[in-house]
Amino acid sequence: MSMKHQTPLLDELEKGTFPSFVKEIKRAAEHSDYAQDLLGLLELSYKEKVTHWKHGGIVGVRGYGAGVIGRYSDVPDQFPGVAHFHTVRVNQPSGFFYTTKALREICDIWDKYGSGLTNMHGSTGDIILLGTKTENLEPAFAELSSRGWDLGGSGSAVRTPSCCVGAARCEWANIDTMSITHEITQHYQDEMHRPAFPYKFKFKVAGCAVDCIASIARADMSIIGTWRGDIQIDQGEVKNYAQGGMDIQKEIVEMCPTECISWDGSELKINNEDCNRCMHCIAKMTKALRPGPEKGATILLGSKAPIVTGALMSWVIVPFMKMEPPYDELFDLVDRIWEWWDEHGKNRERVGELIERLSFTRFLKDVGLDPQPAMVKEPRRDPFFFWSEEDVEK
Amino acid sequence: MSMKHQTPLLDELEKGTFPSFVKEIKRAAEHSDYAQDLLGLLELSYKEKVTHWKHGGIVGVRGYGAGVIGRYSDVPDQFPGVAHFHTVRVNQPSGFFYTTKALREICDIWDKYGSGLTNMHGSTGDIILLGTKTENLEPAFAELSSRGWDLGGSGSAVRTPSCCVGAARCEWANIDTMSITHEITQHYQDEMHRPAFPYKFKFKVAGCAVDCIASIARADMSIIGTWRGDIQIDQGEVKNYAQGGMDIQKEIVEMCPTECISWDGSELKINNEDCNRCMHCIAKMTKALRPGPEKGATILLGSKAPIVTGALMSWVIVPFMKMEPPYDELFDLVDRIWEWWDEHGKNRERVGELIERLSFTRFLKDVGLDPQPAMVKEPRRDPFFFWSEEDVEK
Amino acid sequence: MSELPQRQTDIGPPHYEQFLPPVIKKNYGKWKYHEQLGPGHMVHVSESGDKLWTVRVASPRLLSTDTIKDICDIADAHCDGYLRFTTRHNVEFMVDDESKVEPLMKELKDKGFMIGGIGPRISNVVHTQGWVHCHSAATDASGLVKVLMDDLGEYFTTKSLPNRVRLAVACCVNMCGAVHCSDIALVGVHKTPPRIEHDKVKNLCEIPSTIASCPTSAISPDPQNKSVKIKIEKCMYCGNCYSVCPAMPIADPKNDGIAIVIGGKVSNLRSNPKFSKLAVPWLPNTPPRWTETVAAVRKILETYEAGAKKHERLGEWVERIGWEKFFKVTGLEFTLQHVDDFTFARETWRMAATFKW
Amino acid sequence: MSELPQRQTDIGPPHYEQFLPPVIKKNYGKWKYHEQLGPGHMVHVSESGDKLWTVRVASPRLLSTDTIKDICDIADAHCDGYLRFTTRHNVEFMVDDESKVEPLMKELKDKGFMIGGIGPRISNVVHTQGWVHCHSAATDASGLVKVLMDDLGEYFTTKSLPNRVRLAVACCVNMCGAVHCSDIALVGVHKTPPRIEHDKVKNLCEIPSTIASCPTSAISPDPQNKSVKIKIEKCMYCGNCYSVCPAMPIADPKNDGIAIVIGGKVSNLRSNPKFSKLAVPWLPNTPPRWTETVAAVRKILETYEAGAKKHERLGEWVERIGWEKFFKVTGLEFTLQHVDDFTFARETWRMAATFKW
Ligand code: SRM
Ligand code: SRM
Ligand code: SRM
Ligand code: SRM
Ligand code: SF4
Ligand code: SF4
Ligand code: SF4
Ligand code: SF4
Ligand code: SF4
Ligand code: SF4
Ligand code: SF4
Ligand code: SF4
Repeated sequence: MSMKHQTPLLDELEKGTFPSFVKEIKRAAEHSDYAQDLLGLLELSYKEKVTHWKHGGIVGVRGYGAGVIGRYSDVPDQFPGVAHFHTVRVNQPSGFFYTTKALREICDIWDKYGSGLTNMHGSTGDIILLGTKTENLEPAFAELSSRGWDLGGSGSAVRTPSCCVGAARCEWANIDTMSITHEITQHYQDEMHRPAFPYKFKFKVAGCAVDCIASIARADMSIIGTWRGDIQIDQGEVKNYAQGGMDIQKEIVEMCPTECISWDGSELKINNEDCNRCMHCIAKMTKALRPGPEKGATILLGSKAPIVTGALMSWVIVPFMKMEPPYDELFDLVDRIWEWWDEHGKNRERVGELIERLSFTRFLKDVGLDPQPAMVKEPRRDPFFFWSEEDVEK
Repeated sequence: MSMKHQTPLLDELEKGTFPSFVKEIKRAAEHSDYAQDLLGLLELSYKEKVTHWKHGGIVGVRGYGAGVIGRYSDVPDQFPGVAHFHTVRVNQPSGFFYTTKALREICDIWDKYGSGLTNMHGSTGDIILLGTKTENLEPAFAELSSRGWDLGGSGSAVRTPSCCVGAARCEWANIDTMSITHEITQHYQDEMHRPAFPYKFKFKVAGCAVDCIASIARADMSIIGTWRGDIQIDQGEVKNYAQGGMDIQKEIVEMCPTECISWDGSELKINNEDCNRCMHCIAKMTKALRPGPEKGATILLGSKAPIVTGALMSWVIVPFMKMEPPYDELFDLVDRIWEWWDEHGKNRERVGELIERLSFTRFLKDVGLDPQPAMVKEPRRDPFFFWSEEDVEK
Repeated sequence: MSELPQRQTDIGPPHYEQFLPPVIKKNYGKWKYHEQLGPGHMVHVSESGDKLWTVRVASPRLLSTDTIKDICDIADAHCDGYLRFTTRHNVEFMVDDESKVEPLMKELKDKGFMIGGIGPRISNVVHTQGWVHCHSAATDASGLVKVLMDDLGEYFTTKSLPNRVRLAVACCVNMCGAVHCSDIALVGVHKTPPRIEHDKVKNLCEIPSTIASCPTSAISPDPQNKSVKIKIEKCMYCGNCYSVCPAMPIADPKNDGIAIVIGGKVSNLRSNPKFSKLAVPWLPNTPPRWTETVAAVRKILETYEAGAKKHERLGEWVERIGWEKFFKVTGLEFTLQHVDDFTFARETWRMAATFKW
Repeated sequence: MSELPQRQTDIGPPHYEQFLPPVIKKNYGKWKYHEQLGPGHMVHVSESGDKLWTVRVASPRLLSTDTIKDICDIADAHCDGYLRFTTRHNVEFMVDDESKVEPLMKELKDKGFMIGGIGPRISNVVHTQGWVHCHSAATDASGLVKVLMDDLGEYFTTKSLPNRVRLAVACCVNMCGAVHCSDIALVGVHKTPPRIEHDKVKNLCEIPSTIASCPTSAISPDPQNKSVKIKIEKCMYCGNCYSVCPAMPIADPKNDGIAIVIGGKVSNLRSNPKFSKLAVPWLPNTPPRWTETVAAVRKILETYEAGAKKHERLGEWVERIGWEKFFKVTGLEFTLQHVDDFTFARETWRMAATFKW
């Protein structure tokens, strides 16, 4: 197919060394009307410096309230191929591993029912199938689901959980991120597909405090692997690093945030009581140092983007939880949190915002978590605090 | 005089090594009825664990709205000597220096017209003459003022400015704290004696960032001396410190917050461009290091105690101001700030709280101060900000 | 369309196990250490002695099925039909024998793939939909990523930096990317308030939730018009009202632009995770190649590269030298917009007499 | 009372110059360095070669005119009739010749004055009125100072610490002392809400400002009683309503108590000035000797003394080891009250995966 629209501005983005998304759209346009008109519409945006999409309407597949982002152009007459241009969010497998067979199958379905364009992956983690019309949603879903694929989350629902590669290819994974993510996803299928929350709820799971999935910034619940017990040291390997040119004093000792490492040129010592498990020394000397023996996760709550009162990062609500299937302790906690959020949350209020509004102490009390210093960077400043009936002498 | 009241609890506080305030009251009680009944009333408080003072009424000296804290007992029948027990705040001389002659004069006046009890000094800085009755206020004031003393501030007024000892006895004073304090006090006599502000306004002046007057915590305007230019080093004296047993690496180099000092055992080097003038190195090696040549002050605004929305420390509003008599630039700035506070402040709203409510950017714009990075620890996080008409293309 | 297969619901994603290369399945949870072998390849070594080589290539994330199939061809030829994507949208090819690495890398190079992104360098840019798919976009995302990475490509393929520098792009302040905790991030911003289309508000918008959507309480009811009104001097153009009420469009081609925020991180290494902070409040929105924005990012990056200690993240460097120094060494202007006046502003004021000249 | 002299107004305080000892007047602004000679005396040396010796003694601050006159006697005998007070209420005697130091110190000791407070030790306690003069006091101030300093006196007169430890006492949360930025401070707190005396509210209180005084918006109008009402679960017993409206007494002998806040500082040395943070939310109010409170302060102080590096202030030590460790090493209990739920609470939550076990 030759290109339907002139795209002098977009063509500028075929130049340069980084792979070009314009080339991708043009490749799809070879066989897709959607892609042809997407080029035209996008060129118009580049020219006018304004989006040409309208607010999405409610579209989806039967029985689900989530998984499809409705999208309509505001210039449908000019670009009928993208008059509808809905996105289908397909729940990725944990860890983003694929066989080529599986990927090809998805591609074939999308060539047949959609634009032939994707995002691998969306920021939340889904396989984003980019652009189709309303009537294709059901058949596309039938083809996908019959081959074992399901939709991810959207709207006021559990959003598609995602995780770092973890135990599959990383020596630092303290928890089985892929298993946990899979089990959470399976456990909350209903909550993912049928939005019934005050707002969205995201899970992200990282195997350690390196947080390669950015869970602390982007998940209402961030599950981050950690350990108790002493960092394991292989002194021989430490020496190898030193001989290999690493300046252990500068790069390790002086960069340890808790000043708990010492190195006398032949032995590396760690005062584990003072270690806060930041992962710096381990990451820099992976052959020599390994996380301690007792594995589990720190559970953090609340992160989100800035709207409405400012960005939040998740903060500690459970310092240490064992993480073994069937993960009942986790699910039980999540259920208690949701119940509380459900009861008190306003429309479009994330759980972190609710806690900000009602107070962390109230949350801890209501959800039944014991206050611990690990939950705060520092205690309150101003001596204004509440007491309960039982604290008061009558 | 023998003691009128039994004070078994207070007597416990005559024991121990630290000078006893109970002994002081008892000494005064030798010749003062106020002090006699104060002992009784205080013993009652110690017994009942509750204060026996009522909210003060409006009492004062003619023509002034400030300088006297009215105080009445809630058990006047039991302790008639302290039925009235008003405090007179006498404005201390800058730096708290006295001649014995002057002090004796004040003591004599207070023996005559008051309880014979004082606080040397109040937290704000005043000489506190503790306790007299309403009818003694005028005569006490006549005696004091005729001898060159005036009252300090109270209520919604300028409060008695105070300062560290500064140039009088300190090698680090970058500004003449005592002169500045005296001139501010004289300049704003009317604003101090006749409350007309939304709330109190305090000045405190420190000669350097050591801040021996705690200005950054306790003054609506904190004036803190500082310098531009290089710290002056006497390398010989540095060596003397080293020889005297100072571990320069540990105590100085590693404690410099900006990591701008180095020491090779014979020469101390400071990268002055990176120095933030924290005063640590100078304070610890006063013979070897001296502040740089160009002297002035950083002006900070806003500190106060926690009521209502939480404690504030003052923050930078003018990074550097020359400080030479007649201090016109300072007075001009203060006038602009007060005008703005006066226009926008609510009743009982400190200037720091007002800025918190209306925003620092609004304050800067309205008062005519240019934004500078020195005013903030860090720029804003969330990209939510305002533009003016002139920034926008029509 | 022919016969459709039987749809299923609530089955969730396929189990990941079926997608794991055999060497991974065997050594799952047994990895001992890894070594970085180059800007785009590394090896992981298992307790069992097994090894896994990974080669990483850049992806524009917006992929045609054709390109995905090309990728699959390579994985079929070299990796027994397995591959993965990273959390930053790169593609990873994995092999279980050292001899397979060179041929794999050769084919990838020959086919024009950009190998790199591992270790202390720039990896792919986390980003969002932009004009490709979102009604809310103040700028495009894919285009910005492209021009940024065209300029900074050498930091992906070869050059190293003191530490990783994570870039992100979000097309509006909803920030679907990881902008708020990135080393350097771009975000599309507005500079003018929404326009209220009173006739449409009635039908399209729920008034109470529209009012509640405004972070600054700038919106109030306008009963006369059965609509809302905006107190213009309170509006800081976040567009959240437009998210909730389509009758309040805020896009303004002349004044929409790009803000740069910097110094964020999510890892816990050394220092705690950090929010990004404002470096440049507004640059003009200049597709297709946004030269002003690209230049500003490069300037910040190079100043970091020159000034930071080994292992120091960008935000760690800035905090060490201080923000006042950051503005000095980068030459970026400090404006009224940099001074926080949002919810937690107070915590950003300099409550200390210490700063650098 | 006899003839009164002519009153004057708005003359301000006397000029300080007339109160300066000649050696100070001569060397004003010319001091070069100082040396600490002991826990309570030091010498300042001028560019001119002149020297000034200072001897510092403790004062209870609440002084009778008799004691002031005693002090004057000493200053007359040794210091040519000059003396000063410090910003922390100590008394300083100054002499211009080394030979005068010993006799001065001897007389001070003989008369029972406590010499000390200079350098890295505990100096006097900044404090407030308490039951001696204030209607707002939840506890006494002078008494607490006395029992604290009786216990810790050796840190004033002899023993040194890693750095200065600034103590403060405030009898209510108005915090007229420097409590909010002190190394260790006590503050009188309430634990029960105010009681509203409806009949008095009418006459004594302005309703709108009473309502506005409440930090948590717990107070609302009660039109029926021409008074106000309090939403009890919102009240955190700050007593600010009582400051504004005398008809809302909050004192409660059974439940008023003492909170300990720690780790604040005002100096800029090394680290920025810091707010104090809550260490102990409540200890019983037990005059006359408040043994629980004294014991808790000593515990905190001794743990600091044992753990801090030289020159480290208490707050710097706590921040280095981390608050979780602080609670561990002191054995103090961490309670719900420690978790901030006031205005800027969010900034105190642990937004990181790093903490110590
Ligand atoms: C597709 C995706 C961006 C992408 O290109 O990757 C996306 C796209 C949209 N996001 Fe998002 N968000 C996407 C990940 C995120 C993330 C990142 C994450 O999940 O890790 C965030 C930040 C974290 C967070 O949740 O706060 C994010 C924060 C938002 C927000 C702000 C929410 C807030 O509470 O502050 C909105 C606004 C809203 O919900 O109305 C939003 C709203 C939207 C909407 C639905 C627009 C809207 O206002 O209705 C966008 C649809 C665009 C379209 O037409 O396709 N999106 N959104 C991401 C989802 C793909 C996937 O399922 O994998
Ligand atoms: C593949 C991936 C996980 C995945 O499930 O996909 C991954 C994999 C590894 N990361 Fe990561 N990280 C991955 C995203 C991240 C993220 C998340 C993000 O960028 O959104 C972060 C947090 C960034 C941040 O803090 O803002 C991240 C911060 C790190 C760090 C910490 C760097 C630091 O000092 O702050 C290390 C440790 C190191 O290398 O010293 C690390 C180390 C590693 C190691 C060495 C772990 C291991 O032993 O296998 C892996 C090597 C690859 C490499 O050097 O890139 N990885 N890594 C992700 C690759 C993304 C990409 O394509 O570039
Ligand atoms: C006399 C006095 C000033 C005055 O005008 O009265 C004063 C005088 C000196 N101070 Fe101070 N400071 C005085 C209150 C303060 C205060 C204010 C306060 O406590 O409310 C502070 C701030 C405390 C804080 O940060 O919370 C203060 C923090 C310092 C420091 C900083 C210590 C630190 O490392 O944080 C030094 C420097 C040093 O010694 O290294 C210092 C050093 C000094 C020097 C050495 C300055 C000099 O060269 O003369 C003086 C020696 C006396 C000494 O060692 O106590 N002075 N000093 C005050 C004595 C009060 C008292 O009776 O104890
Ligand atoms: C006498 C003194 C305490 C002392 O024993 O030294 C004092 C005593 C009172 N202060 Fe204060 N304040 C005194 C210094 C302070 C300071 C410290 C300072 O000025 O350096 C502060 C903290 C800094 C600040 O200004 O925020 C302070 C913060 C307060 C507050 C809280 C104000 C706020 O905005 O948060 C109040 C409450 C009020 O204004 O209603 C207050 C109110 C009071 C009142 C008037 C009680 C009241 O609610 O009406 C007290 C009268 C007690 C009495 O009967 O004598 N006092 N007050 C201090 C003044 C002596 C002097 O003039 O030298
Ligand atoms: S988060 Fe930790 S476990 Fe997961 S991939 Fe990164 S380094 Fe490995
Ligand atoms: S993990 Fe972090 S805190 Fe612990 S020893 Fe290593 S560098 Fe130090
Ligand atoms: S604040 Fe500075 S100038 Fe003033 S007394 Fe303290 S050290 Fe000296
Ligand atoms: S004054 Fe402070 S910042 Fe400057 S060199 Fe000395 S210790 Fe370093
Ligand atoms: S960042 Fe804004 S414009 Fe971009 S995809 Fe998300 S909601 Fe849409
Ligand atoms: S753009 Fe944002 S600030 Fe402006 S009116 Fe809309 S919601 Fe309020
Ligand atoms: S702290 Fe409270 S009780 Fe004590 S003097 Fe100040 S206002 Fe009165
Ligand atoms: S005590 Fe404080 S919180 Fe309670 S009602 Fe009064 S002002 Fe409000």
